Amino acid sequence: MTEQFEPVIIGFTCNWCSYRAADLAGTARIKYPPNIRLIRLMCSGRLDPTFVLQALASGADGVMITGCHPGECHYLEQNYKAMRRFLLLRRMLTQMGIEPQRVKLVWASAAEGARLAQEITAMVEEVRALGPLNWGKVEVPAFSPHPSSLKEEVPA
Amino acid sequence: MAERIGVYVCHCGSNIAGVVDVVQVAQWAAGRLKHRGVIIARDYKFMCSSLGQELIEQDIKELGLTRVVVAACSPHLHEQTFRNACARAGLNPYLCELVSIREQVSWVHTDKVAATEKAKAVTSGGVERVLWDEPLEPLRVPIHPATLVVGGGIAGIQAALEIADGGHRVYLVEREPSIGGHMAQFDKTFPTLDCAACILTPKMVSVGMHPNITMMTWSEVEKVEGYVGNFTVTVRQKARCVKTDLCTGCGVCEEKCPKKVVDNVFEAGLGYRKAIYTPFAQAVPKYPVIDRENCTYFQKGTCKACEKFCPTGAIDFSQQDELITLQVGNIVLATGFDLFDSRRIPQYGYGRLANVFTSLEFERMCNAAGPTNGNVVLRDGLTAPKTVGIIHCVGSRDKNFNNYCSAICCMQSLKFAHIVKERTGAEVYNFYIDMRTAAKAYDEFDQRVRDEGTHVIRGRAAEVTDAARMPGEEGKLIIQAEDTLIGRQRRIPVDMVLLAAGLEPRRDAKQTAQLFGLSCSADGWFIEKHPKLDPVATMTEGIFIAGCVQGPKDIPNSVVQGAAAAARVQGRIQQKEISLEPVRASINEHRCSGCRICNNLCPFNAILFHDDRMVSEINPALCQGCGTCVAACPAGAISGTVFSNEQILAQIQGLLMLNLNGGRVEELVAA
Amino acid sequence: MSENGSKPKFAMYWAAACGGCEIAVLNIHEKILDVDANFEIVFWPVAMDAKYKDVEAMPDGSILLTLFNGAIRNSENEAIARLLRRKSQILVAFGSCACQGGLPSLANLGTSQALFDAAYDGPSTDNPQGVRPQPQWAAPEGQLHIPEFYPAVKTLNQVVPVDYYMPGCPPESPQIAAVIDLVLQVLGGKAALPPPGAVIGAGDSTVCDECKRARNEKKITQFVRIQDVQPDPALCLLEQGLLCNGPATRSGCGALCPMAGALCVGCYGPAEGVLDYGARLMTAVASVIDSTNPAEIERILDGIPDPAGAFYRFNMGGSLLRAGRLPRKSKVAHEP
Amino acid sequence: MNYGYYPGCSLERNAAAYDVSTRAVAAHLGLGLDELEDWNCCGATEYIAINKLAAYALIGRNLALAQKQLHAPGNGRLAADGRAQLVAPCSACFLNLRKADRYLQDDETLRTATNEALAAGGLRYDPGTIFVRHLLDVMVNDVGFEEIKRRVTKPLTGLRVAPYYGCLLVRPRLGGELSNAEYPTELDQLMKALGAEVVDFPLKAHCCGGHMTQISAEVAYELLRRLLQNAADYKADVIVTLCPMCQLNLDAYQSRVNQHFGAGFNLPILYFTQMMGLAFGLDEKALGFGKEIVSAAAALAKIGEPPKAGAPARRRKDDKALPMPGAKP
Amino acid sequence: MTSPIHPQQTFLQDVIDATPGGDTLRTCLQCGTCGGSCPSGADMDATPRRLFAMIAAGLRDEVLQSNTPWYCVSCYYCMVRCPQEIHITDVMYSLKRMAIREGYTDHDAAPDFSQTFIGYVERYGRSFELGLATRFHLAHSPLRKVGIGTLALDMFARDRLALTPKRIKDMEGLHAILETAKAMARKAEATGGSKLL
Ligand SMILES: Cc1cc2nc3c(=O)[nH]c(=O)nc-3n(C[C@H](O)[C@H](O)[C@H](O)COP(=O)(O)OP(=O)(O)OC[C@H]3O[C@@H](n4cnc5c(N)ncnc54)[C@H](O)[C@@H]3O)c2cc1C
Ligand SMILES: Cc1cc2nc3c(=O)[nH]c(=O)nc-3n(C[C@H](O)[C@H](O)[C@H](O)COP(=O)(O)OP(=O)(O)OC[C@H]3O[C@@H](n4cnc5c(N)ncnc54)[C@H](O)[C@@H]3O)c2cc1C
Ligand code: SF4
Ligand code: SF4
Ligand code: SF4
Ligand code: SF4
Ligand code: SF4
Ligand code: SF4
Ligand code: SF4
Ligand code: SF4
Repeated sequence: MTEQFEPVIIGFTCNWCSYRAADLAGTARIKYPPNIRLIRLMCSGRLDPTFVLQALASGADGVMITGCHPGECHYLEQNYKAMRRFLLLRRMLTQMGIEPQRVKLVWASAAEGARLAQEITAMVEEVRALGPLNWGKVEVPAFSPHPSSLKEEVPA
Repeated sequence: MAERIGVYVCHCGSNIAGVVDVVQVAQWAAGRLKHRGVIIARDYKFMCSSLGQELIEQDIKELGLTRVVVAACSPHLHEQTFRNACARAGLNPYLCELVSIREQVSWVHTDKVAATEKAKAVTSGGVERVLWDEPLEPLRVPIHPATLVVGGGIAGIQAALEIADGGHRVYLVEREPSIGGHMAQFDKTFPTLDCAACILTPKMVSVGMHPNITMMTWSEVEKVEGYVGNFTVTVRQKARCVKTDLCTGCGVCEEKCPKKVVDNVFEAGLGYRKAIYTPFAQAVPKYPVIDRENCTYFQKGTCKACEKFCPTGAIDFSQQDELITLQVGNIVLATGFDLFDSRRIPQYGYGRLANVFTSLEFERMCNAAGPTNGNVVLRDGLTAPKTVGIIHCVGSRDKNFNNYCSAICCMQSLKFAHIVKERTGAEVYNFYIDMRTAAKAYDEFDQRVRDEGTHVIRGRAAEVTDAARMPGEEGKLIIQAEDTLIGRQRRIPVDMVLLAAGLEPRRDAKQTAQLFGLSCSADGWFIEKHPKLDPVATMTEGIFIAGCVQGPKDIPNSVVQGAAAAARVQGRIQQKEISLEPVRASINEHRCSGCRICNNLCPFNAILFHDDRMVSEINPALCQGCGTCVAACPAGAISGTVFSNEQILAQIQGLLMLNLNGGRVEELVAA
Repeated sequence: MSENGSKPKFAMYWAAACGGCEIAVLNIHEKILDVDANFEIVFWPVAMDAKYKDVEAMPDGSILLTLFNGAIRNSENEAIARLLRRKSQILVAFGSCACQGGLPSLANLGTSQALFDAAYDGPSTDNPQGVRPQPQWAAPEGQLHIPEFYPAVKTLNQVVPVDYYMPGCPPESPQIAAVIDLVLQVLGGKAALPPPGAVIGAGDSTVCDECKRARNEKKITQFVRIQDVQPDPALCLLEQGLLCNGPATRSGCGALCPMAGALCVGCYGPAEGVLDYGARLMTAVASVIDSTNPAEIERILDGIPDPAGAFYRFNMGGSLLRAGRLPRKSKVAHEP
Repeated sequence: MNYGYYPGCSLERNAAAYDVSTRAVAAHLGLGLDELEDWNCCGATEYIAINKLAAYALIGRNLALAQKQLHAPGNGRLAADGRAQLVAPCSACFLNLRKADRYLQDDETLRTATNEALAAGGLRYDPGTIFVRHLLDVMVNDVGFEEIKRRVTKPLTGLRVAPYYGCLLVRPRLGGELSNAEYPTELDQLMKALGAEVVDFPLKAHCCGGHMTQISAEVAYELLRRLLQNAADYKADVIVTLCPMCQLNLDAYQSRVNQHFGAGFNLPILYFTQMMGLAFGLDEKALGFGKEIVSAAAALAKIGEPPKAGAPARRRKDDKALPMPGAKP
Repeated sequence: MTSPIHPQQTFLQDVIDATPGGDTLRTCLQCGTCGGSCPSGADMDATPRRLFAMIAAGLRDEVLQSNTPWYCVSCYYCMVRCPQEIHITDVMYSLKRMAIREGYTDHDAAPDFSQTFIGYVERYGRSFELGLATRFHLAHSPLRKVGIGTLALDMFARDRLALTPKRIKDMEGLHAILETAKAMARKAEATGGSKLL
């Protein structure tokens, strides 16, 4: 085991801006910690809050949502919708005991590879400081078997 | 059906293999992801090479792969390559996923162990996702052969002529009474100093006479519906109050009209026109229009002098605006630029100090057909200046205004220096930050103007004032600046100041963008599909941009873009149909509750609501696949191809390696 | 299906719930006679006397149909759920609490400690000794046990596999009657059972589908509370800034609440295929907020003082974050 | 309307005329000015040149006192946005207070450190809680020209006024200054509202030399000469100012400028509040007249005189002149 | 003969750190708007623009010896006109502080004026014009005190010059605040926390 807690962060990126920013960070060999794993969406507007909940519920310690800067959306204005959802989601997550630092919204244009890398680095640090998503607090009930196992348990 | 997945891990020479243990990743995938359907996992030096692609093709054929995951570079680079390879081997190309372990792993991480672990996770994410990929076909859309060109400046003219010469119908919509745009206002054009009218007029005439061009001046686009290949455009033809079939263009009306108006458009505020007018002598078309806002008859109910004197009875005060509907397959936007408003920089005194002029005012002044017949004079209309200062970068390269370089104003200022010298023999001082003359024969022009004795001072003018401080300054305008090459302040008394105001997006650029469903950059210039490799296409299929609407540029580049846009349009028309990426959303009517949440979320108006059935529907040709509506539908009635819920949720789980736990999310969480 | 001529056996159980589900079943009028005529009721504590040990004594799988209502709040609920699962061929999660945790699962937003504090130390409680429930208690008469209180409310399928889900708080009587009809038809060989895991007794669109209120493109500039306004009786409530849960709630109830001028509260749970009810409702509502200015959006959002409560009222138990979850169907990659 | 009031050191003695006229005019207009208790010097432009942190702490003390006093429960001095408004008549004080508030907001290190220092005096300041405003801004934007016009009983007809803004009220642009950093017009409009004839003073926002009179007199005299010369060129009777430093430099050093350049400027320098009081018909003694070194008596005597020359000749019909930008036909 | 430049690498960073919003200094275009705008530009031995080039080149000595910051009258013209939105005036203040700290200024009157001014502020909590004028002028231009004297007389005559300084009530509190601030600054200097300097 490593002594240091290594968080896992799922990043949602927009195909036109932040995914390209990540490409650019790569091309420019800008370094950032390997704790983030990216998923490409067509737009930050595609971001369904369910994805965030699913990632957190599935073991991610943080989620970074990224998109074009306001006013620069490739699809004109969809990032504003992402922003609205994010602002409401953040309120809801706080009530659910999830620290707001674990879910971030970052605007990064295709040119901002360095900025994206910087944001990732900062977020990894922050989440590392918070420690693992505290499921103790969340009180997850015990596991329930998969419905496909019905066959075995229910006599014919 | 059992899926048979092939995983291919690329070394990219040492680009990936130098950091990620690619062999280990492939072995791991073959072993640990076997239960997810991975039947073969290979690593290879260069997956994108023809040998690498053949490897995949061979496996598809021989091992009967049903899905393919390539772990290599960014999908933006080679997604198409690997999809094509799959297609060649008979596998639907959309059953192939390319995940990035180069840009997102080996190039950005240094810890080899961690990078290898991440590469595994990324691959696992790809495998989970590919399981949910669906076989898709590109959408095919027929192309209507007619084209709409909006804006009759040099860029629009060029585009229209090229397309029309290719044998296709063009509708050219221009807001002003005549085509010509800014270029028609100039006297001479750099760097060769040809007369603008001499080179532009023949082109304008060609447009006017071209059998394939329907010219619609004094018109504006009101509505754009439909999508690439099949746009329905509504154009408002403003009432000219002149019957064009009767008017001979004799100009008597204009002469007799008693109402004089400052012409803020064509004469840039430096001259007058009448209430009935053609903006300039070579205007195309030649028919005048009545400017109702200023016409005495329309404002006060009496006058009608024009009607009285018109020899052909062409005046018709009762004309109304007309709405015309056009059917076109492609659109070229060439609406150009506006000049930066120099009043925004009060220290240069424009609008307060009479003898400070903007560049466009000066263009009109030195134009032989302009308000001063080409005489370079002060605001009094009589006195020739003995000293003239030209200030570069007005409103450009300045974070307080526009941060960009307007690209043409250095050359334009040098042109002014030349013209002033030529016409008046005055001493000329150009104040510049950097002399930007980077195009063919441009720097030579700079040298020529210096050779003619123009003084160039490297330093941005700090202010223009009429407050004399030293002897010799009384009654003059004083330009104060630091001559940065000697590091001293200088005050140059001049008679006339010319401001090289920058180029700005049209004041209504945002509305125009909205009308056509395009995006503007933060500055307001329309965004091209790719700044280097696709500068005239836009993200909206079927809509192209040319000229200054895309960013500041000179005439040669505007012409190049007009021609390039035309070439793109003609290619489309020739193909007769285009295929579009099948990234689309669709609504399951059965599930849709008609809640109308999604209805105003689509910026492309792709979602329509059927009142009768109370369900919403997506027009696949308008949908651009952003997925916003998919993410919003509370009933889960909307799904999207290529980025479906299942694909993304599965990828999340794959990235978190939950597939290794037999789907038992909670166990991992509890751990 | 019935074995050697005897009537198939029927059971119903009431776990952490209010009892409304039981009443709803009794409320199916003459249909209840069909139940009695066609089934042998072996276990239904609210209607007849029976002991757990009687059920334990039954052979496994001997009960044909069990309607289980209520969420799993304590160890007793879970034990009976397991017991009935073993004994039943068809186990139906009956009502919101069994399906999605129902109202009781809102408790999952806080800790057990906080719940006890509220219940045993609240302003309306007189408890001078500060007595708290103890799972075990040594009384002079001997050791006493009460069921163990779980830290979180679970849905039925979080403790045992469930065959069918029948949502509603309670499920609407006509829907119950229809389900009973279906089972009878299946028994008579005239119909087939729906696929396992299906939701029965409900529609597969959402409440808006059944709601007759007129609606327009949605643009919300403020949220209001229903007690503070006089809503337009014919217009979509959500459009009027009222947080109606209809868009995200499975249809089947006939849009009773919105048609009566009340807000849909979401008792029928998520629509088909939806992973997390609250997230879907929330994303829909957030999407149509009519502002692009963060400060303005925040101001509008201030109109929803308790988002988690508002979006998950009946569905917290089934949420991704605050309880167990319906495991996602995993795409089978290869045949085992 | 009620405001916190920070007079600043100058207004205590050297610019007493500004202080008394401000108080008189404010009382007349019903503006409540609630002087900050135990305020200290803002440090002018000097402290910041020696010790940054101490300078911010010095200014911070005033802001902290203002926060304490103006945010005290029930004093009713909060604006709609929850900030309390603190008015400073001196441009240097205004800028120091405004800038400190802004930079403390922007710079976390500085904010923390400043508050650490303030804590030693039992104080703390939360940037953004005090909205620092200049007196002219309040007059123009809160009271408004309409109200001011309504109050005028003795219009300043016939008096040619050069409105002089100086630097620190119009620049730098930290938000909330006057309309324009180069060519502001608020004071012009105010003087017009009082009935004065306002000259379009090109150097209206140029520098008076600030502390340069103390450091390099020659440099300072030249800056002052430019202003005086320009005002004289435009035939101004008085220069109206809104800053004690500007007033002092132009007034007290005018004779030295004359000496130095062999010039004969004789331009009285008055505060805009004095002009307001005059036009409102307030008692002249209560407005601090007579404290100016260059006497204003002769200039003020002109008030009420009919304008000398007739209207300027109309343009000839055949005028060749080109239209001025923005001109109507 | 001037010697070739030996750049002092950290100088630019030091100036940036000392200036609120100082980062922009790196982006100076050398356009000269500041130098052209400056009312005392003609009397400075380097225009602000030139000074910034010197800072970038690391000419610490020359910059800190320059009279430029001391001739800055805080008119902020440069700052509002600078196309790169550089906080020029604030840079001037930073340079003054650096010059004083690093002992570059004994030749100049300006720092002494600032010092004398704040001496009174620190002592009384308010400025004291008469004291300032006499002390400062006695020290720097005793010959001119006659001239200043007539000015002072004019002021006296109109009751515009106080004979005794005003003192604030909580002098103790102010003293504690300023001493704490100064102590922190000294500590920052010792430990190199230049953002506070
Ligand atoms: C003072 C000055 C001097 C210059 N000198 C030179 C030079 O010497 N050499 C050189 O190479 N370049 C020069 N340029 C640059 C040159 O002007 C541009 O490169 C060129 O005009 C760009 O052409 P355009 O067609 O893109 O735009 P424009 O010329 O602006 O034409 C756009 C047209 O679209 C119309 N329009 C706008 N909006 C709408 C709408 N919504 N609907 C319908 N129609 C609309 C306008 O009326 C106009 O006719 C100069 C620029 C300036 C400002
Ligand atoms: C060091 C450098 C860096 C640059 N960086 C950038 C940059 O970052 N961004 C940017 O936008 N631009 C950049 N440029 C400019 C860019 O390289 C050119 O704009 C671009 O390459 C021009 O493309 P081309 O097709 O006209 O010419 P070329 O790239 O020169 O291609 C001409 C082709 O024709 C072939 N050829 C030549 N003669 C014959 C013949 N007789 N028969 C058959 N084939 C022939 C040549 O072999 C060659 O393949 C850079 C240029 C240089 C020198
Ligand atoms: S919003 Fe997009 S998110 Fe949509 S295109 Fe823009 S960033 Fe990308
Ligand atoms: S409208 Fe009549 S007068 Fe005017 S140009 Fe046409 S024909 Fe001539
Ligand atoms: S009616 Fe109008 S356009 Fe015609 S002459 Fe009169 S003013 Fe001119
Ligand atoms: S082209 Fe020249 S004048 Fe125009 S903005 Fe660029 S540098 Fe300045
Ligand atoms: S996916 Fe985007 S573009 Fe397509 S219909 Fe939905 S909102 Fe419109
Ligand atoms: S949001 Fe979904 S349910 Fe509502 S109208 Fe749109 S598609 Fe139908
Ligand atoms: S004005 Fe700004 S950019 Fe220009 S030289 Fe001065 S500091 Fe540099
Ligand atoms: S603020 Fe200082 S440096 Fe800037 S222009 Fe004014 S005097 Fe010059």
